[in-house]
Amino acid sequence: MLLTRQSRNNSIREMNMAKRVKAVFSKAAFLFFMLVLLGFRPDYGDAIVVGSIGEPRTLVPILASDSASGTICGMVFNGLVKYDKDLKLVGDLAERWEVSEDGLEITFYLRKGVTWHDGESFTAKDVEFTYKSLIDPDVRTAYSGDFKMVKSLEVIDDYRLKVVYKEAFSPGLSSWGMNIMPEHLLKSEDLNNSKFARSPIGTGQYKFRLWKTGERVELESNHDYFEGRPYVDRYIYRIIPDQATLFLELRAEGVDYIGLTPLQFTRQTESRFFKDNFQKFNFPSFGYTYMGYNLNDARFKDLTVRQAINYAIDKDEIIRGVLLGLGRVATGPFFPESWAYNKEVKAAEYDPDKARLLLEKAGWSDEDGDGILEKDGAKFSFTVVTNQGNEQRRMTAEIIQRRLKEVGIELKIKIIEWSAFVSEFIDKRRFDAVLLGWGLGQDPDMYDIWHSSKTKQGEFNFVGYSNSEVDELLLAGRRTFDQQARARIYHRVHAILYRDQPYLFLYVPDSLPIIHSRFKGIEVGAAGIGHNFIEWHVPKSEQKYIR
Amino acid sequence: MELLKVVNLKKVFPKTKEPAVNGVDFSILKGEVLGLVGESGCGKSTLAKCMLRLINAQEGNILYKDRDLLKILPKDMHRMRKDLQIIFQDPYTSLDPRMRIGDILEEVFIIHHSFLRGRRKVKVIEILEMVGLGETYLKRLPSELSGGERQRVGIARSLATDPEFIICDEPISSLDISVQAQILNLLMDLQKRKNLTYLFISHDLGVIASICDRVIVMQAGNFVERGLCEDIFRKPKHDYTKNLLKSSSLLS
Amino acid sequence: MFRYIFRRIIGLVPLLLGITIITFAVIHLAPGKPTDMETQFNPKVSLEARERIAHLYGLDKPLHIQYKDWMARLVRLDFGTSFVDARPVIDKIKERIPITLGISLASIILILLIGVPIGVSSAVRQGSFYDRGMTVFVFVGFAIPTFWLSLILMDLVGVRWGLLPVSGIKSLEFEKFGMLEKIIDVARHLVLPVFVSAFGSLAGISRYMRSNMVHVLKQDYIRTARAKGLKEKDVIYKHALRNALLPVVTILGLAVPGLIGGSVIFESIFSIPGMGRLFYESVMARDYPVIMGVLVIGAALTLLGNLLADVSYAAVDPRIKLE
Amino acid sequence: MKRNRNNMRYSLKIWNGVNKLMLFGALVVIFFAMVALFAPLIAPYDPGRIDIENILTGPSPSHLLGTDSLGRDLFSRMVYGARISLMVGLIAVGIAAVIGIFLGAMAGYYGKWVDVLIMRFVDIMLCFPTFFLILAVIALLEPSIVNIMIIIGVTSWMGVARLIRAEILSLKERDFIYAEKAIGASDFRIIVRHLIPNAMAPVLVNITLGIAAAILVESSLSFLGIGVQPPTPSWGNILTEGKSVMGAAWWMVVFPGVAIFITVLGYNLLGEGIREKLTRS
Amino acid sequence: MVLEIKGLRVRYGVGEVVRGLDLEIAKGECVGLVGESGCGKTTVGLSITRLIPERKGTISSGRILLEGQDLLTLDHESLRKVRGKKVSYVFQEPSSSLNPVFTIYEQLKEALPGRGATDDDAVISDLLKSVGLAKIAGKKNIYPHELSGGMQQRVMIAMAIVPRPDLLVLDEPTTALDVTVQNQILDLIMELKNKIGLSVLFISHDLRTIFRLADRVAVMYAGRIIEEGPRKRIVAQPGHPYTVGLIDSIPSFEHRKKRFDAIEGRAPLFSDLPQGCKFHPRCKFKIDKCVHAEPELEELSDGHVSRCIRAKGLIANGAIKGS
Repeated sequence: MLLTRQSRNNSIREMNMAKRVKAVFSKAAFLFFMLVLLGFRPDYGDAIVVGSIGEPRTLVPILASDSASGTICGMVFNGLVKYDKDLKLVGDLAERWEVSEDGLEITFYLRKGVTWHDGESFTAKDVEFTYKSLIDPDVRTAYSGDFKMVKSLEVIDDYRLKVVYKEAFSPGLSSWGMNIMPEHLLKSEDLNNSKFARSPIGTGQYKFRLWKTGERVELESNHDYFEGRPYVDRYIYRIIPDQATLFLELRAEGVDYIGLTPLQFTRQTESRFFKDNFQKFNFPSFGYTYMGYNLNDARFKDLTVRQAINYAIDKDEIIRGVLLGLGRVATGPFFPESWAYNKEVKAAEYDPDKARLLLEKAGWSDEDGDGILEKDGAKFSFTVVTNQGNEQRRMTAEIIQRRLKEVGIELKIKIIEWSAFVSEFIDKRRFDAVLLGWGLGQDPDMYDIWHSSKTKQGEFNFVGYSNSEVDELLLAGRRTFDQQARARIYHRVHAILYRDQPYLFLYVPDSLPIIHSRFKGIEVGAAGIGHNFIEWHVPKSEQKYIR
Repeated sequence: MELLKVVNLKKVFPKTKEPAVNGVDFSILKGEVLGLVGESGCGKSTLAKCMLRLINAQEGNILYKDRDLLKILPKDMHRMRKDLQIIFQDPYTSLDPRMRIGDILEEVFIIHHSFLRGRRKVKVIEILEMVGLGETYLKRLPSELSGGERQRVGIARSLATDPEFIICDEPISSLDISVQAQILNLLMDLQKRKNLTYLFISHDLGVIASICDRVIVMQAGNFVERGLCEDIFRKPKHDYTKNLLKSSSLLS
Repeated sequence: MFRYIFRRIIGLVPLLLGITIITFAVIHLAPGKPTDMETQFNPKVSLEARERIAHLYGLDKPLHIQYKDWMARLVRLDFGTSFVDARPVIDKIKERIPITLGISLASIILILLIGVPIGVSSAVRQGSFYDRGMTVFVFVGFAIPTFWLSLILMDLVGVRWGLLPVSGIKSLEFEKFGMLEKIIDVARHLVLPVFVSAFGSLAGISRYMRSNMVHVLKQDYIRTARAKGLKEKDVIYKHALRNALLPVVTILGLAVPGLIGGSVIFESIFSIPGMGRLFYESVMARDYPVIMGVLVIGAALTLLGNLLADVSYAAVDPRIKLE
Repeated sequence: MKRNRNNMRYSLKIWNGVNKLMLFGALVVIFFAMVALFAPLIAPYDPGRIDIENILTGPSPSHLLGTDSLGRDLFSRMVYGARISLMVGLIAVGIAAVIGIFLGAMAGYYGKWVDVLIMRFVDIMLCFPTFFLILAVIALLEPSIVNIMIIIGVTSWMGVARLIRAEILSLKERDFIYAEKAIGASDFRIIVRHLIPNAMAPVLVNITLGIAAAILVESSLSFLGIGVQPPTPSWGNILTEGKSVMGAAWWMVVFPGVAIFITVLGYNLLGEGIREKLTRS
Repeated sequence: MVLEIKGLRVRYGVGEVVRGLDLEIAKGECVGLVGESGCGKTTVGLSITRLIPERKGTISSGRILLEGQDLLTLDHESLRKVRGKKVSYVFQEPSSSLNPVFTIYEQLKEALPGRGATDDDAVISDLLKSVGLAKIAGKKNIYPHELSGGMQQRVMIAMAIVPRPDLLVLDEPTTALDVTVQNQILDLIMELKNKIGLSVLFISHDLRTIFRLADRVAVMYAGRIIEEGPRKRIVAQPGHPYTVGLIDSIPSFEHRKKRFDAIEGRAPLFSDLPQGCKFHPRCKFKIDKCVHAEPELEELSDGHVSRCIRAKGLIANGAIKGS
């Protein structure tokens, strides 16, 4: 549950490159299947050049808060658990785990025979060290939140450990997707500024090779990875800060894998050149865009006004205009493919007349005939604020502006540089409405955004939403581990939120990756295409970068 | 009767070490034409500019109408300036190249708030005619005038406030000989008609001899000799004056 | 001479101090805090966590204390560590200077090699068709928006014709190249950026050179030289050119800050890890230590550049004595 | 009267000798000024009218220059953009000129510590990369058009200040300034009516070139996302928007780019022509 | 005859500055060409070796014979051989006639006829001694700005006489100097002329210096010579009202005049010349005939001619007489 900008939260990337979700089939079954299909084992070799506009900040996983660092850490490290193709939690460094009846204890059984890239073996001490670093106040990590709920962590033996929580905390399980760090290398290091940040040693499928600041980060395949050696020998993360240049490099085949904009996807990659040399995918991304109202503002306190606005805005038009059709209408703060998403909640049809009716019922009428509604003297004119550098949000605001004008509401647009926007407008609640987006994690827990206690300055319920039933449900959702029970809870939350309209939910944009056609074995799952990166391979004849 | 007295006037420019004007004393009598002669760089012009407080002197005082011009307040000085005027040497830089002749002259009346707007135009034409120019010059720019004509405008400007005393700082040095003669005649006529007092500065002994009563010879910031023209030119005492006379006399 | 230089350098210190104070004040007054980048609304980061991080950076201390700490470290040439990736500021800058310096130097040399001759030849043939043609040519360079030209060239030369790499400064196989191949590779990457930056500043130097030359050719000593019966070639390229070239020396001095300033625009377009981008990204991230580091170095170089311009002018023009 | 006639003939002779480049420059400047002035009359559509049906359509009879990524008519946006871009140029340079002339005149006329203080301040201002000043101020005040103009103005006055100071240092030794003092003119009058008008010639050249530069700066700021903010159109932000659709919509890149190029070229040639005229007279 | 100028016409943008001028200079003779500013005298001097800047003016017709060779028909290369060898110049402004960035030694070396002769140093130091600059004779690193106006002019004279030219053209050599220094320079010129037997064309607006130096005097007005003759004759009995007016305007302290018999009006503009005798609008003795046609030069006595139809009459009845 993150506010997107260009980057997302620690685990999932908007551009879906490498995901840490691994194939659900057991290793042997998969190989057998491939052998039958191709009659031989896929070839090793070649390199994949991933193009991105962001430069990673640090490769110490618990400090990596930007998307670029997260992607690379995902390749170099493993967590205890991970999400599979269908968004189900499966074991990674942990073979399996048991949760006590009262949900207070989780015991992890670690995989044996796993080694760090420097040959040291992976043990529970590494997990304990990672946990200690996460809760250490002097470490500049942003992920300490979930681990504060842990009462104690006990190493039973090298391959078993037990985590005891202060109270039942179901999101806790997914928090153990956090990358585990090598205790033998970092125990005496000051994590905030250690050399490790630029030359990490992990357990993951790729080993770190080099980092040329501002140019590229290069990883090479880990031949003794516990899930088998990845087919692609080298993973090159190339930094190209300008969108236009990135696309030029794609056309010049200087990069193999980038995320396309809707326009590039629909208009600029339909040529023969792209058809022959590239393959395109589109699937819902982990995030949604919304317009949040400042609920302390008298005008937006009134639910009928919010519902009127919901009817006044044609979300399909926005998707056709801004996303060129590559996205779907959002009806709530949940990932559409996730089990927590309530399919019964239907988006309201675009109905400006009903909107005008509702506005009249709410006491707004155009007294002076200037096309803008008034109520006891005050004009219905408000300003929506959004951050700079995001084309899609700017265009969305301009379309909303036009639609609201037709129902008599004047909307002004104000665009602010990111950092100033966060500290001067969001934190200080100095806004009528904001146009932003939240990134979604795999776990549906959204306590920090919707719980009424989270409205202090700098906290995320900045719209000031409070609904006692939702508060209850959110707490309940955190306490039970049973997915069916949690699903029922979050479906109910979804329905209430759509009825209450604290946000004008707008759209869930599609992720639009494009990959060079020489890479075979790419598979689209619920969580995108990153989950089986280890199976991607390039036939010998088509290999481009030979060692 | 003594019109103006200069006492121990001293001026040092920051850059050069020795003083440009090294503590000189002299006085000017009403109605006379006092000559000041010396080679370029001897401090003649600097002395002139100090006397009218166009540049600030380090020491000394200028006594005029029993006031010391160097010490009085700027607004009093403003009123005194009406009576004391100056004409400059280079006709090409003494007039603002951007302004029409009429405006240059009208500037004086504007600054001293003399005459109402309508009257000023007539007054400007009057002083133009006084220096031998006419109404046709009102709309012209300095670049359209000859050297002589420009110098006449300079003279007209100095007459605008009906002054009592005018410093002529090498008024004719950069003019052709025939034009020099015209301007000298004009200055002499004006002196008689308006009973003006002149301090006439020049490096040309011939000119000084022609129009001045008394003369001071200046060298490197100091006065080396002074007296009536006849005495100085016939029996020069100081050898610098002798050298000056020898150089210019050979030419005749 | 050296006494003058020494005195001027002493004079720079208060100026530099003034700059650091102004910079410190401006960036701290600017809204937005470095911790924003760190957390950017990650729900896992509670408010209290963000205060803790702010404390770690020492941001909660009053401004003047922060400035004092910073100055104390500056004296020991320790610019502190970046908020963004905790690396020493010096390393982050040292990493970037060579590439920006390289491009700037290459561009300045190109500008001088082309700009000065254009200026001189236009002055000698003043008013001719050639003169007018050159005027238009150099102004075309100045008038085209940098990133517009860059994108068109990259698309044309890089993608369509495939003659030159599109962006970046090294190709992926760089490590495997021999010495000579490495040089050629970097050179091929820099052809477009250097051309674009040089083409843009051609107007400045050639117009300046032309007006100098026109002025010098009107001087009396040129007529004397002709009267002496010297060949026209000597009159122009010996007597006139030396006088006209004098002021060019000051331009070199004033171009010093540009050497490491870099331009964020064409560095972003050509994905060059230069000082321009570093500076832009650190200002956006409110990475105070890096901003201060780049600015102080930039300011010091600018002041030294001015001094260098004055001293070199005095060295070249005998009439000027450094008092 | 005879003398006036030949002056007339003399000036006529100058006119047809004027170099054609300056003529071209003047024509371009006037043309775009007209376009900017009569924008509402020229623009066929409201620049803000969104039309989702025909997004990024090429030049067609109904849309002379095609449409942008929100289906808005590019021709109308370019026309209104002309008004914004030129306004940014003119006002920014105006501000720079006023500050520059005032400080330059003070430094040049009064000298001593006034001169040292002002010139040191100029040195300090020159130490900051212009872009940083612009960004710092933008971060303080949001990037509205007025702020952009102020910012570009406030960070580009140093050139004019130095020019004016140099001119006044040489002018104030001229005799006609002493003459003004002799007739009792006040310092203020001397500076405003005599020194500055005579020092304006080179400044005028600097101003025309400054307008061209300001238009380019605005387009660079838009590139970095801190220029004139949408939905207000400016050539800079239209070009930047064009950059991101370059492959699919050539007209979104070509027309704004050419407009900026021609205008900046025009101002430069005009400025150069004026400089040539001044040095020759 | 060293120099013969026949029917010289020179056109400047605005009109004909020299309107048919004939002048002869015999071997070892010093001819003074006098006229007020703007009468075209400098143009005559410059046109001898075609030093008039092309853009400013062009020689429309006439012939300039140096030792019988017409300089106007020479191609550029051979004309160059004449400049600084057979004809050399000394101009008015010494301060700007020397190249500020080259040493005196270098600029003198350039003027030496046999370039590269071994004993350059000796030749140059003798040269400097011969013009009264013994003090700096040996030094090689002296720049023009280190010398006074008088010394700079001496260097120019040295530079002009070193090739032993057939003709030395002096254009207002002393106007920019102080009276005392003026004297020394004039003495130096007289001494060198006699010692080397130079033929000299001395151009000035100041009658006093002309009368002191010139053997014969030619008075120019509005682009043509209006009177010419031996100095003694003209001083004793001027043959043209303009010359008389000039002589009367000379202020001298020997015989002081309270008022001058000045010439009224101002010199005519070339773009707007009056009909007939160009002086008639300012002439006291004007009659109708003067307005119709411009008179030719008429012989008054051997070698003394005047372009005034009433000359003989006015002399006869004593209307115009010497001072």
